[in-house]
Amino acid sequence: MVLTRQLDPITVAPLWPDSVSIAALQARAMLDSGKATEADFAEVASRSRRNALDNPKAQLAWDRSAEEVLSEPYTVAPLRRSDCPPITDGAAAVVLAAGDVARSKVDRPAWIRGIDHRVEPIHLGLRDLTVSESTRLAASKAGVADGPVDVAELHAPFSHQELILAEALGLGVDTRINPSGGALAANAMLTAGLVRIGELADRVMSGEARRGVAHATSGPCLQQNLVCVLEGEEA
Amino acid sequence: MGKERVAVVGIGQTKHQATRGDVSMAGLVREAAKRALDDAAMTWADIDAVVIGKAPDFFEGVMMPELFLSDALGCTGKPMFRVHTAGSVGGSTAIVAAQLVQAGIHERVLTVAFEKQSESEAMWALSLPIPFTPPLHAGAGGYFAPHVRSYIRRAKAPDHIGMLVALKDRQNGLKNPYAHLHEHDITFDSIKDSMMLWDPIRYAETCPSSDGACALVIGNESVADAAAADGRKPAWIKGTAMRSEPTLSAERDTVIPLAGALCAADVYRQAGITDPRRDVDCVEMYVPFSWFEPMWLENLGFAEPGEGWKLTESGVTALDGDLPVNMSGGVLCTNPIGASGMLRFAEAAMQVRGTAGEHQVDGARTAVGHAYGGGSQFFAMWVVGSDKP
Amino acid sequence: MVDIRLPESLRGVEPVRSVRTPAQLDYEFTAGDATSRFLKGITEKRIIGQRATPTSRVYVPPRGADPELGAATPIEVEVAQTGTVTSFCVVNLAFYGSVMEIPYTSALILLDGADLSVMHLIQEIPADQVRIGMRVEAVWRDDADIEPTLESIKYFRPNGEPDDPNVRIPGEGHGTGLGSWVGGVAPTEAIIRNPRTGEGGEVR
Amino acid sequence: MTDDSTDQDEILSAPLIIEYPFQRTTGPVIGAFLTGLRERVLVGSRAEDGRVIVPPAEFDPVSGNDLTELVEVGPAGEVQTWAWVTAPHDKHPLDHPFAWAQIRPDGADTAMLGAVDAGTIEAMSTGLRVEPVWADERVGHIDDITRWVPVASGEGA
Repeated sequence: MVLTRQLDPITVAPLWPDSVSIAALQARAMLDSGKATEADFAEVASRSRRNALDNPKAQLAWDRSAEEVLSEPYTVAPLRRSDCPPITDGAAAVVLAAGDVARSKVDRPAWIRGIDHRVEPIHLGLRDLTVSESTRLAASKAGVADGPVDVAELHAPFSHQELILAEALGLGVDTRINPSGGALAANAMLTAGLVRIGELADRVMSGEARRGVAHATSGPCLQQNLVCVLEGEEA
Repeated sequence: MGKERVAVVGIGQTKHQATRGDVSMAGLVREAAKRALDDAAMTWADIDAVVIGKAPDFFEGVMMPELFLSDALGCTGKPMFRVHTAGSVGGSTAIVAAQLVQAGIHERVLTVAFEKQSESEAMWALSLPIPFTPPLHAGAGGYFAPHVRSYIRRAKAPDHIGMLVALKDRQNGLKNPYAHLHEHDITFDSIKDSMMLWDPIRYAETCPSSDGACALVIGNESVADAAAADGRKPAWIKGTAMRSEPTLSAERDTVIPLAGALCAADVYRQAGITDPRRDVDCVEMYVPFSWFEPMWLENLGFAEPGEGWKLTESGVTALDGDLPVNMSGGVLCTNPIGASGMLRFAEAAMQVRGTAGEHQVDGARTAVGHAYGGGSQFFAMWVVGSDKP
Repeated sequence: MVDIRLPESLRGVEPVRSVRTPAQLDYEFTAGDATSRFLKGITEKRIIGQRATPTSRVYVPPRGADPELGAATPIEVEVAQTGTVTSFCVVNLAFYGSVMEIPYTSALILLDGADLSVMHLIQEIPADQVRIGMRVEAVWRDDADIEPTLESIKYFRPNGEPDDPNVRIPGEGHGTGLGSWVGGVAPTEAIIRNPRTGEGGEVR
Repeated sequence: MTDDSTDQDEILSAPLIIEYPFQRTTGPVIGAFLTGLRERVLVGSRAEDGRVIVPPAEFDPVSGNDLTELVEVGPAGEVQTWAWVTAPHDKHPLDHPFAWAQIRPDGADTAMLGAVDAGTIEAMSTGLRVEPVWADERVGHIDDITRWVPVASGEGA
């Protein structure tokens, strides 16, 4: 209910629309547009929690099929419980360093090759909820398309939002999305975006990924979005 | 890494009042932003990014208000950031905006800070009933009054210093058309006779609660050069610094906070100031309770420890003094909390641009803007000058 | 103010200029480990602080960390129930949500054995006679009313001891409370130093 | 944090309820929208590209300029997207299952949020025509619309 307080204080917030309901409006718009089905949402939910089994810091991890997810009752239709993030206590910290300092601290720094942050109107009526224009713009400024994306860590608190973001970022089938489980596995809201950057950086620093993209969001239905491209150096 | 030269090329503020009943929160913020754009001869489309500052969200009860204000500030499709460092936020916000230009990321950044205190009441928000804790804090005054008492004792300052500051700032405020308080009939005696709210702080020695906003347009060197060529003088930013310290530290000096002194030392080093008392022409500092003028004069190096009140008493800090302080009337005349720090930074810039009107200090070439926040735990300062660094 | 063109149906009617949008939010406040331990001591009428090392500063109430050292404070130390007023203010202002009768004296009290003052009430003495340096003692609620809250100490009162003329005003004369500028010396060489990072100048 | 042996049960917690009245000034544009609600009229603002935005935007979402022309829309409209709430929260406007919906009033180009009292999820659909139910006593507040209901077929078209 606290999140209702970030909506328009006069024309929307006094109605107390909760954050799941607001997200569900976006999910319905996705279904109506023909861009996705409830089964697609369930696939995201299933894969994310399965990926989270390998993430010791995840809050919610399990191995259930998309069919099992689809058999759940709606929480706020068309969203089911598994389409929604857990409520999480958590914190994250990232240390940044430049040039030689970074090289002196780690064998394979995760270099920030591009980072950008864009916002859209808060009023849902002013946006096409099935796309994320600000993510697309930020991705273009950050140079996501300048090279292959091995891994994407996307801050998509609701399953349908991953589909919107993947499209806005231009991700193809070669990109592994949310190997950590993403925000569906743990969503300490205002730090979940930083967690995405940290998760990606870990994979780049370990050599598991050569180049990847991390994303963070804020506001109702992906109002504001940050895109960060990280890249490792070949030895 | 080299920094780009940057300057303030547009300044705007609202008429500040207890209640701006004529405008919405968004309308208030825009009033300042539009004036800054007009001053910079720019439109919304010219701006690359927007940096918004305000104090706690509880004050207006809108969580992350930057999200709903993004429409009002022409942010669609642009980078928009929010900064929050309690009462110093207006200063910190301007510094973040300046750094986006200094780093070469953007050419023109609009920065806006505001508070619409009439929508709620800050004193309530600052005195939340925290479980397990006695409800002793009667707002900010109850927190700061013991520190003021410590200062008075340590500096052996006479009682009337606080009243002198209040009188000076209120009289300066009469020259500032945007100021909230215009107390034409204020006298030393009326201050002395005002109610002792948080002994040793009298009512007339405290700041008002204001609705208001302030905005700056910060541009890179070519933007500033173009403004200068067009007859609109830029205020060159010669140094910016922020420091913080823990509120509850046994090592802490609440009268002369270390973070404030380090912040000042850093910003003077950047600006090439070796003797602030000599090298600075005027100072706009964050004085919400009158006694903070002598305290900050010491903290920022304009006076030795224990000597700050003597500058006040001898008239050095008067508008026609040797080191004018709070030419605009300061926080004591106008306090839209989130904007209060930026108003200090803006006044410093106006002074070196020569656009401060009736409260202009003749020939001001180097000015300091200062803000602090929280329990004196956040500090932000900048030095601006009329000459290109 | 901008000129607004209204539709026919709204011309000539009294415009709405303000609106009340009340909000209530329910939180569960968690005290955390350090505060919970402290309050457990309070239920036994003991005041227990914490410190990081056997010689470092004693924090009362503890927050679980020493902010200067950046270290956890695992060592518990019981401090005295007497202390010295380091500063105070007399509140003459009623404010929303307060149950306090005005005027009241809210003081920073440095308990004997502690290094950080706590804020609490001073009573059993007229407000205008409270002094920096005054020695005070805790007055507890009746045993039956003791709860895990600092309010179980009703207030502090003078304990009859002579004032401490050397009372250490917070920060003064120890730690970093060195003041800042020394006459005529460039501020970049000022005698200020951060004990943890070494930032600043040399100790005088 | 200080000692791993700390019993989690000994960590104290207590309710913290924060409640404020928040008296907001509306400015002329949002004020006109609320005035309209009081008068049982919906108004939007006309953007520079001709679109009618409801609730009215004070500023053009593209150019950022002031918007000053207010026009009457609806009040009936069409559901653009919706979400079915099976278990309403006590702060929600209705105490039984209902739909949140983005509703585009006739004559408007954007949608506004409302609670649709449709009875069952089966009665909801994108494109459903709905109309506001006005409160008996209206003060100029978004709650002056108590809920939206489906327009009976043959009406309101």
